[in-house]
Amino acid sequence: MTAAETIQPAAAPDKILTVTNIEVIYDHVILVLKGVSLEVPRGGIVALLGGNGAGKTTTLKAISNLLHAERGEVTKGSILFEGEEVKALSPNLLVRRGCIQVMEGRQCFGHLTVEENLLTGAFTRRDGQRAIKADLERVYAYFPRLKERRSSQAGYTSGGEQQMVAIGRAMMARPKMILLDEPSMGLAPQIVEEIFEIVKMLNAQENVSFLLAEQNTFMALKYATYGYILENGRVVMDGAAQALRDNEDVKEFYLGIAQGKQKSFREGKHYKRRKRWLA
Amino acid sequence: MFYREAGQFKTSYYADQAIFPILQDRIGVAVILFVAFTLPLVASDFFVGSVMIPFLVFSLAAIGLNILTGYTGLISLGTGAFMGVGAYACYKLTTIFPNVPIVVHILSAGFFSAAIGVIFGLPSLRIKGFYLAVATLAAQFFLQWCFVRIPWLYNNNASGAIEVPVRTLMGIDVTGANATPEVRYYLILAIVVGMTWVASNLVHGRIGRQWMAVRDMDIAAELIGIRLLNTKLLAFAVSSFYCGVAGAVMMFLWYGGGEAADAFNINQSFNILFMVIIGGLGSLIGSFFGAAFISSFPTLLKFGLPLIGIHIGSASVEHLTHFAIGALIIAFLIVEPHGLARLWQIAKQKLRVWPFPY
Amino acid sequence: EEGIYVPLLTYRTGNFAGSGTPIANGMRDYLEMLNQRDGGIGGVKLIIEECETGYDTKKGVECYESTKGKNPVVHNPYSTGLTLQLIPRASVDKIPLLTMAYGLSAAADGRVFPWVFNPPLTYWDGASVFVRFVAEQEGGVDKLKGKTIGLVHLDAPFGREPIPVMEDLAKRYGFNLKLYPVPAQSMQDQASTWLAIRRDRVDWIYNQGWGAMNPTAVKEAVRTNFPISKLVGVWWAGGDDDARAGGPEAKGYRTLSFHGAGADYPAVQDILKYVYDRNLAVGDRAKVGENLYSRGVYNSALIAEAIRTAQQVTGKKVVTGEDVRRGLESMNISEERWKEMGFAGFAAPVNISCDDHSGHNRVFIAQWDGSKFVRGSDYIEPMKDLVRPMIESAAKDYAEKNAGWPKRTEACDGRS
Amino acid sequence: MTSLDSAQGGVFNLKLGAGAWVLIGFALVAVVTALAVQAGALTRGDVLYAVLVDPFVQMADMPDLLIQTLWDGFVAGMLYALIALGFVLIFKASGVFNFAQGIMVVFAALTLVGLHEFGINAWLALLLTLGVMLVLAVAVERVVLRPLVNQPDIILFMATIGLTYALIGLGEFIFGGNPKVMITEELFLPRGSIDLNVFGGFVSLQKLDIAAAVIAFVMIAALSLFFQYTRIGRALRAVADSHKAALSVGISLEQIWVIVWFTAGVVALITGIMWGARSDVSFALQIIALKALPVLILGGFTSVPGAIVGGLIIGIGEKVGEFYWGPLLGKGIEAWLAYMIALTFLLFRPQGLFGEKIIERI
Amino acid sequence: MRAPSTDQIVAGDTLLAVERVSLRFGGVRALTDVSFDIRKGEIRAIIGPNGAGKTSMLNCINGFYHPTEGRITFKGVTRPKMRPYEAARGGIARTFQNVALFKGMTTLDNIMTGRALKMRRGFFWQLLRHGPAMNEEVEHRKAVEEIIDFLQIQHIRKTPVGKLPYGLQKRVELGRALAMEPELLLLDEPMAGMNLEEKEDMSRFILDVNNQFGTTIALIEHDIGVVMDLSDRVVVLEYGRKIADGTPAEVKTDQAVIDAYLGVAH
Ligand SMILES: Nc1ncnc2c1ncn2[C@@H]1O[C@H](COP(=O)(O)OP(=O)(O)OP(=O)(O)O)[C@@H](O)[C@H]1O
Ligand SMILES: Nc1ncnc2c1ncn2[C@@H]1O[C@H](COP(=O)(O)OP(=O)(O)OP(=O)(O)O)[C@@H](O)[C@H]1O
Ligand SMILES: [Mg+2]
Ligand SMILES: [Mg+2]
Repeated sequence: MTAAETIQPAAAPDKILTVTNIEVIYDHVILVLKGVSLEVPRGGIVALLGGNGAGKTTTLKAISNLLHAERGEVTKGSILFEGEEVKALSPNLLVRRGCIQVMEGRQCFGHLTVEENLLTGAFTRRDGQRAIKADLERVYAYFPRLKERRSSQAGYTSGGEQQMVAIGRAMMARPKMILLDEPSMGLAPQIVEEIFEIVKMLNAQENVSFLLAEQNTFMALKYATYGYILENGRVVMDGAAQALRDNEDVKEFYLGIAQGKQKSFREGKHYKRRKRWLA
Repeated sequence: MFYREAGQFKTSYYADQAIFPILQDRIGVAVILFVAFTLPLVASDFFVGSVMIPFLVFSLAAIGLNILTGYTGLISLGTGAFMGVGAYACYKLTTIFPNVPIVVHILSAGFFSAAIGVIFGLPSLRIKGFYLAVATLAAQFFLQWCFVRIPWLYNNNASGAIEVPVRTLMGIDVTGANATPEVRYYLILAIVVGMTWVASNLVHGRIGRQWMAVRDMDIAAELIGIRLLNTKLLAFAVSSFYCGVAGAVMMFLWYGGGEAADAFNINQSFNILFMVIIGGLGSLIGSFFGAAFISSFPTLLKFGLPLIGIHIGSASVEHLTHFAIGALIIAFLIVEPHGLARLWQIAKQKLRVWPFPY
Repeated sequence: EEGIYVPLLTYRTGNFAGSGTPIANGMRDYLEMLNQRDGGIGGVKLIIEECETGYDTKKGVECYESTKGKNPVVHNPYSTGLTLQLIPRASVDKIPLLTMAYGLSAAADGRVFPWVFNPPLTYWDGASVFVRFVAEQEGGVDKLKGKTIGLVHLDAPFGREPIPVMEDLAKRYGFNLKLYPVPAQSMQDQASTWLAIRRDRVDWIYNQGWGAMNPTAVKEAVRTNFPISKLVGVWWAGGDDDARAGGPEAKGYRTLSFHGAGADYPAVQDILKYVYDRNLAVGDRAKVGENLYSRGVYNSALIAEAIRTAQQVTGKKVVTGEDVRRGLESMNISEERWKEMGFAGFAAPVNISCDDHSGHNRVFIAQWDGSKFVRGSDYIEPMKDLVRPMIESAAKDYAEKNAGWPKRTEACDGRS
Repeated sequence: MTSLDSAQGGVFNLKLGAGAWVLIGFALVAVVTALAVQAGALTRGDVLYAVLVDPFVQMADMPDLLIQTLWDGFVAGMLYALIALGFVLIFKASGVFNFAQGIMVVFAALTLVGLHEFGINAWLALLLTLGVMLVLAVAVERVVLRPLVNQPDIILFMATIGLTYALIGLGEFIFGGNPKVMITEELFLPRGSIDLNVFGGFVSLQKLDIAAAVIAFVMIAALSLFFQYTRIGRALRAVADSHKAALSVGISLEQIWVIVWFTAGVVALITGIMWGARSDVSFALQIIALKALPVLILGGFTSVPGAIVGGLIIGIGEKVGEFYWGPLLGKGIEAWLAYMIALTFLLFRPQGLFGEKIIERI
Repeated sequence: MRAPSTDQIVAGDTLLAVERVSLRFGGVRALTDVSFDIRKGEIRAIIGPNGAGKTSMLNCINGFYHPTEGRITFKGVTRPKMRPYEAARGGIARTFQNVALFKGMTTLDNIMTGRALKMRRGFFWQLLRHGPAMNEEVEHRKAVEEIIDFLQIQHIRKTPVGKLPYGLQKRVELGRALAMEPELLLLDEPMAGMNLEEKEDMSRFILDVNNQFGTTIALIEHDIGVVMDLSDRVVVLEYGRKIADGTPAEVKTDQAVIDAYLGVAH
């Protein structure tokens, strides 16, 4: 961790997000992130991979400044969003600046209807009812299922429907950057495809940058331009998506491709072969 | 450095099931008990009688409520009334069976409030959260009304109050004006220690787990085969039992009689709830911390200030105390929302990794 | 340096501060005045210490315990609840309880309660006085027949005190008695109570209330067009704030009282001179002489007189609780004595004897003239013949119920 | 179509359920008694008669009293509703059960009267008091809520208790404990009463009560519209559902909370004035706040209209109950009647009449 | 730990039969006229697009919802208004889509709670927590420790589950279900939010549970790979209707399924 890194943001203005060597502690005692650094170029799609408890969610929360709501805090390092220190911004300012997070595990407003949920997404927007209406329709176009359930309370919708609501809600804010936490979780395959397509479109058409924490490595690396792999709180590997996809370890442990062919879950011998980059 | 499990390997599940697995903890408990039992030898009557005794009584009640609110997640504002039931039951018992030792009466009084508690616990199957809290207010006010309106409860005394008769235990006065604070203190201490032990047995065993399961996610609990009604009612019964005993102890060993209907009013219920929350929901030690904070702290502040030479009008002291308590409550919650007990744990945890930050 | 320690259990905070504060001021100021003017009593300084009870029994007991050690000569619990707690302890700690016109009526029986004093009269006396007064107004006891008399009372032991007497008298004089309990929670909302009063066509009302209950009662009476002058409060319902709350229509509101109000009495003037002019007061000068303030003064006057009598009886200067108990028992404040004390016409003579610790002394009716309470009647004798037997039986009952209640051993000094 | 509509959809079919039950119950009782009286099975002096017949006979005999009772109940209900409203606002908007509402009422009223006693013009005092309430709101947000964001309800509840203590200490310290008389004339609140002669008797309506009722009604109407149909209103409800999620979509909790606590403060002030005018302004007034709780659960913590409906049911229920059935139990049943009424309703609808349904979904 | 012996039903014949079940919530039709069966000892997958009614189906099976029409027969008995705890007693355990653990309790306690049904010692012994009560406690503790080892969650034995990462929570939840030693185990998306490695492990667990203890399993999962590899037979729901039922191979090639669910053919 040299000075170079801390100067870097200035040096690299095309980065929309720069995380430099952050440490996160929960409850004053549990050290979870042990120096994570990553960058998201403007208009890029970056994947954040890693096993359970690796610290993906924590990283995203640190970025969107939601940690204090969990009694966690960033103790070291800096996070710059468009060259601005995130610590200085309250979550809602951050959203105004155009950085919004879709939280893990479908955090919907259970008592609000699906439509109201989507509308809350537009809370920070100032560009008038018409624009908002238009976006609402756009979201419905992406997720027709939501249109059907628009007037029922989100709490009663199915797991997947809630996931769609969460994503749609974020889109309603017309952000510059979206932090997606496990978007594919609990979604039917073709919806997963759709969602990643949507990501791609937003990225292509509206130049929205993405940082997505994903377990579905295959999808993530298929759509991302760059990837980081997190293991218990440290970045253990990063590189262009292509490079990662071709990496043997990644192939075996994240893509499940052994000797070039997809292997069956039945064959999975006993679970002793877990490999770690660092013990 | 000195506080850690390191090197203390649990050789059997029995050992691991122990409530204080760590040696240092066991030592700590022993020390506390020792202090508690030797205290009267050094402390003044005032301290024993007006600080320690109330502290113990409220701790007992707090444990009771904690079982209901902290472990089973049912908020109750009827605690005061349930204590009252205990007190009146004990009073009737002493008049009906004058020759049975008072301790027996005090303990059996608990069963009556347990019964009442179960009755008022019935709605808890349908009603949840704050709704239940307010529903229990019905119990509070209805019972309070009964305490005033049923003269039979207070033996038709002209004063309408519980008049505590003199009772002795092994030739020593334990109730009445001649009972010294020390004697009463020891008696209460014995009761509290015993009942705390039992409580910790309950909450660490199967029943405790079922309570907590209901608290954390009642649907899931039912889906793994726990019957909600039984579990909740059991919680109500046990909780009210503790409160009832606390009430009886309060009237007979602390107050020594008086206007019970007034002593067990809604404020009492609130105070005890405060103790439980501030102390730490779902923690037995928490109940003690809470009681100490809400009950003893103001007293010490009030009578302590003059001792350290701060003299302000008696009223201003009261205002100050109020303000200080309020501020402290908020401060504590901000530092650690899960109450003093958790604060204590974290302290221990830090101690465990000491001297390293984490 | 040596002195006589007089703790004052007062409440200037909590829900009853409204009535507690003026009393506290009155009590404190008078004693302070004695210190300033005469250097205490019989040349011994009074050590005055207030302890805040907030009208809460727990805190009250704390106060008692904390002051107990400094050998106080007398205790004024100023709350019925607290009194009931302290009664058993008084005889053990050898500290007399002066519960001035409150507390346990039965305690008036000095043969059972040597350590408890409730002069100048008990709630039972009060109720009887009220009935006498009504009879007087209606023109004779025979006129009471068929009348409807209501008892509006706080739904607590304190409030229920007058019930036995009233019932007895109802039988005796053939008026019909209606009870209107007011639960503590709805002290400030007595709509249904007063509607019921309207339904029952009540002629006279006796209000055994305290704290926030009183102003509300007055207001409701006004609101429901109840003839305000037929609403008579027990002496604790005689706060100026209570009446003031009713606005102009409250003019004519009556309350029992056993002392005058106002600042004209020489002693009160001295208070202004020696306490207020020297900025030793906590209270507000304007409120000096209000009814409840005067009540506090009266209470302190009794304390002072008890101490003085004690000094006479024992010949000691620095008296103890035991001495003051004797002092109280042989206390006899005559007209002249009141005069000497600078209270000419302030209150009726007070006699206490070893048997009779309340004295069933006379009281009068004070009436609200729109700005202050003025005397509204002559002194009226309580019905001692009725009350005394009740007290004795109640006392006996108490002693029996509290198994092992000590027999009176304290000697009686008789009349000095 | 908004969530309330859908919730109400639920409300109505369920409430019909409850309502139907109640109606059937009454009908049965009525029929049975009627028969019994006919058959002479029920005669004067007999318990059932006293319970089932006599009260209604009384109502018929003295209709003016009945009307008066209903009116008193109505007014009381409105005033309860006002206090409840304070709770609802805050609960709805932040999921906080604001124990301090009662003391805020006292505090506001005391400030108003206290300032006036310091010789400040009544209306100026009113403005200043509003200022004080604003300051309070901001302080609460800064000191209490912000650090406790996303904590369990019970913790926030406890925090508001801390607030209560602090406010009591502060208030008594500044204004002293002695009761004060509410400045009604200065605020041009009507005094006196209108006496209507009806059915040979009279019904007296306090002008003040009328004013109170009107004000309460207007406020509640306004607020419920605000909650339902504005962007802020939606945000408020979102916050109540999940602080975390609300943060993540960029709703500014700070702003929301200040708004809502200030509104609650204003409501508290009005409540304080009204109650103060009925009895007097002292800390004893906080006892009244307890009466708002049954109203609250009856209407549902989260529903503004619920507050008013609950208020009316409780107010009228308890007054009528006390007046006609109270004597059977030696009066004073008002002390618990309200809570029992609320409890019975809850057994039909655990979330109150208009409360949002507790979502149970696995 | 063995599944309780159910002599009347042997591997292969029907353990649970769902007949023409429909479920409505006001306007929403969560399930319409669905019928299928689960044979003892098999792994039965239920798949379908989001909102198809899979979870609702499970909820009906263990009595959390009650079908508006149709009936569900378990071990030959039909209980129309079965309460969830009765289902549990009957030997049905499950895990939940949105993890439903007891957040305040440690992993150990969570799994121990799963034994609630099996622990018999009465209130009195619980008061003492010595002698019989303690023995029982320890004996069940042993069983639980087996499960813990089996699932490889020793390291988080004493951690409050609320703080565990999602994946581990799912595993603990499975442990809790296993602790009930059920005959029929309902798994609702056990592998959501796991990476491949963990999915492999989880598959391994499921297979082992199935082989070693002969537990019958109903599995909801969106990862087709997993479903196809693990399950013996698959039901496919869409909009609350059954659109296909058969072996993975059959289902995979079923056009309706491909259109409705798989999108691109795998
Ligand atoms: N509120 C919290 N308090 C304490 N520890 C926490 C908290 N939240 C997460 N942790 C711990 O931080 C570590 C990282 O958790 P995190 O949720 O970031 O992992 P993750 O990569 O998102 O895992 P998953 O893929 O399962 O979501 C975990 O070990 C977890 O136990
Ligand atoms: N309690 C309920 N009240 C109202 N609607 C409900 C309820 N439970 C489920 N639904 C509706 O029924 C439909 C089926 O829901 P279910 O959860 O079974 O879908 P699912 O197949 O599990 O979808 P997913 O794969 O996303 O979990 C959904 O549209 C949902 O909104
Ligand atoms: Mg995560
Ligand atoms: Mg599902």
